[in-house]
Amino acid sequence: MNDVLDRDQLARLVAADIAPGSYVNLGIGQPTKVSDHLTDEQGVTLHTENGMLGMGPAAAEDEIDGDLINAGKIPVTEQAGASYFHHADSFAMMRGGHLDVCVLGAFQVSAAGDLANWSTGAPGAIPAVGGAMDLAIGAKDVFVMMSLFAKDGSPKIVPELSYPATGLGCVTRVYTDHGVFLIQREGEESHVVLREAYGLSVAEIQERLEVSVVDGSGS
Amino acid sequence: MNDVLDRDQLARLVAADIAPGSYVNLGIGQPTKVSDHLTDEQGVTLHTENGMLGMGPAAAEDEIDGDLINAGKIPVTEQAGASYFHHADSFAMMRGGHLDVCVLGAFQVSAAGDLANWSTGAPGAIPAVGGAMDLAIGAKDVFVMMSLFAKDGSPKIVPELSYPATGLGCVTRVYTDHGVFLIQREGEESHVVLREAYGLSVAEIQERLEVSVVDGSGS
Amino acid sequence: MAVEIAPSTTEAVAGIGDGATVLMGGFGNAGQAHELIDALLDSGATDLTVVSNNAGQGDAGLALLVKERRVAKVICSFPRQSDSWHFDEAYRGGEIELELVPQGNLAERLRAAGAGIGAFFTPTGYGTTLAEGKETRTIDGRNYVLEHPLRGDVALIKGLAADEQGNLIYRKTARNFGPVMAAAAHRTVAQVEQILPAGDLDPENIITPGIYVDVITQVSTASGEAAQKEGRLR
Amino acid sequence: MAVEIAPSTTEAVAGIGDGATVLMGGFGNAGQAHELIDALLDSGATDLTVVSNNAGQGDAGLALLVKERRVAKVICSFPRQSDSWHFDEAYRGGEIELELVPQGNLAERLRAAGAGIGAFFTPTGYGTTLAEGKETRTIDGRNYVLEHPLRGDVALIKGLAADEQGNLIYRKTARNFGPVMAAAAHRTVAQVEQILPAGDLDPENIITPGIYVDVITQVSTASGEAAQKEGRLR
Repeated sequence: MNDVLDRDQLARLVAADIAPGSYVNLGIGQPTKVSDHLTDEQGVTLHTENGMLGMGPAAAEDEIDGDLINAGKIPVTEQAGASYFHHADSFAMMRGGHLDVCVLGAFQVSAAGDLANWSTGAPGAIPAVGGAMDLAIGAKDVFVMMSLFAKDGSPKIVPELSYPATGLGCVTRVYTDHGVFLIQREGEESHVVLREAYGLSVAEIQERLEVSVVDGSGS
Repeated sequence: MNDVLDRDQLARLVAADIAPGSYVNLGIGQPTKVSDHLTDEQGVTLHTENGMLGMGPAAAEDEIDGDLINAGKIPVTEQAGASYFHHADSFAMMRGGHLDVCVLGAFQVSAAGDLANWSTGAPGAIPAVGGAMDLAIGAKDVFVMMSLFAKDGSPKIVPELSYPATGLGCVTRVYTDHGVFLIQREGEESHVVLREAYGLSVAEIQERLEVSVVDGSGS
Repeated sequence: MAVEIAPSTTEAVAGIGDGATVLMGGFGNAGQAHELIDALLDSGATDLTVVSNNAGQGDAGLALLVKERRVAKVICSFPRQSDSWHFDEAYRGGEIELELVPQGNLAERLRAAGAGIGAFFTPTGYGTTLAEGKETRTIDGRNYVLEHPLRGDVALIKGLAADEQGNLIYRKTARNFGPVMAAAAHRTVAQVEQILPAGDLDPENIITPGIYVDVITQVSTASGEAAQKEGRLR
Repeated sequence: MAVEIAPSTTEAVAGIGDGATVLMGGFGNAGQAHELIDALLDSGATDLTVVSNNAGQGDAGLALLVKERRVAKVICSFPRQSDSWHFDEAYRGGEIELELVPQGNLAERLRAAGAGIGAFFTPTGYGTTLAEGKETRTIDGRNYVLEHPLRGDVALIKGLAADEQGNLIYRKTARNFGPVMAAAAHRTVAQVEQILPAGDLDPENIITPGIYVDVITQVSTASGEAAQKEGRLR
């Protein structure tokens, strides 16, 4: 059996699945690592929702410029062919479905592709949403990167979200330590297909999820 | 009694009524003449809805540039401090109420400030609206320039439009050969005030209009 | 996806099928992609819906498409012009459908299509025959009409220059509908005077980011000459 | 009306009354009009509604306005940050009202205010707690929430340079909310690194036309230094 995927391997898998020439937004946190595995040949253009296409890697010490930051407020760099635009234009670009892929972290994803990643719903917590809800509906494909199980062992791919929703029916793939789940919608129905299992067998994963999983490893 | 105002005098009156520093859109036809009477000291900035602020006079023969035209498709020039923008931004500027004054021609204006200037409603005519409806609601003040009476002698300031409307309750002043009419709205009511009469007495004008006119010449 | 550099206008417009909705940039002649429209004429595509400010002028471009009865419907603000004889004839003969849209609503409906807005309330046209049958609403004392997005299968636009990533700049009032149409169409084809290496356009001054552009092709027109004269292009 | 050139930030923000709705540009520190906000702090204006992406960071600007309980309500997308302690305390104490808006809806609501749009249907937030109680509609099979414009009495923004007509350019990702806030506010105050003669900014590259700007004032910050280093400003 394959070992579980570590974060770096997962980032590599996501990067390999991004079609050449794609326009991509990488969410804050784990998804940021995907950029380390994108090759020059892929010619991927990175979008940051605070107003830029053609974002380059994080700025080195001597490149830091307070006016050139990403959505996580980290100083970044500019690539040849970059462009700047204002916030309304930037979110119009996402909402209008022009980006090919968004990669996001999550607390939970439902079998129908509903996403929860903005709030734990804990009473007393100060809510903050940022661009999470815009990103959730902001690309042709929305990829999630997360562990398949929470620290308490409960699965994070669920029949129905128990955390507050960020967006409904928006996730198309979930990249987890135990493998990549494709969420395939046909009309009102959706199927969760596991591309290949890591660390656990497909049967073991099925046993621990309340969502029925189609074994896609042969296809 | 004053003589009737000719078109040039009317254009001069309108120009004199435009506050210094105003942003102004001059409609096609008669309103274009207003620009001849704007002084440098007034510092008025002209908008053309096809995407420009800071429009200068019509282009001289050797200045003609096919990429620099006004809304009437006439080659124009660019003034220092001009800016270009796309059509959605240009009409957002109008609709958002940022222009101070629009000056338009008209077939009819109602006592409530309704404007008819885009269609005679003649059967079989090919309709064309252009920016007329956007201009009608596109400024803090909408000034109309027209003759007070049609060729058949019928008044063009009317209780209710008989021509198809371009916009409702939008006109604030009507500059005519017989004087300037202010349309003053208070809640649901509106009053038509004649600032000064030309060519006819206030009483004669009142007699020929079906709209009641307040004599504002003393105020 | 990465922008395609087409070697000719013929190849640039290849694949526009019968029945397509085509967004055509331009206001009068400024910014009109004349050479792309000519190539569309040659391509034989028919039964088109054309979205454009005008409905063709003289005996060129869109007017010829209309003359040949290849346009089933025009969505525009100002079809009637001194030289719109081909449209006039088709319209009077009942051989072309016309959807008349106030110019600002036309621009905003295109913008909505590109921006993922489902519908919007606009004050323009309220109380007029062009709003008949449309939903209305009073919001904060002002009256509005509900308008819906206007999407295209393809947009044919004209820019001044592109870089190899499809980023576009325009020239003066020829910018007009180009940027909103580029975002509103599934596939955007732009003719430009020059195609520059990536990095040659200042990122601060790009008007249409390459994400909205699918095909670029180089066509020389008077716009390029004028830009060279003023030093804006080399 | 013609733009006013204020000799100091104090004079630039004069007249902002108690109870005003203030739009504050910036995303993080980029594009934030720190010096204008400091002047607002000194002005004593209170009972403010602030529209901004964040709700104040550290012990500066908006955070100090919040600390002094001069802000009655914040409309923002992301109040909670590692250094938002003054907001956190006011919020937990029930001393500040919070309207949480997804970032793109915030930008689009500001854009709608400037563009004369009465309301718009957006897909963002549909089916979430942030859309509770709001009108929804399915259009062409997609679900939308109706959102309304967000207007300001005044906007405090930061540009890179202005000309004497109030035309503005920005720098890199510091552009962010500036252009939409300038159009959404009744009165727009911009701090810029340099004020240039009319004609010194290329008409093709102006981001915010002067029609949206009421007051400009010159303030030197690191942005100006960086722009000089790269040759964008003299």
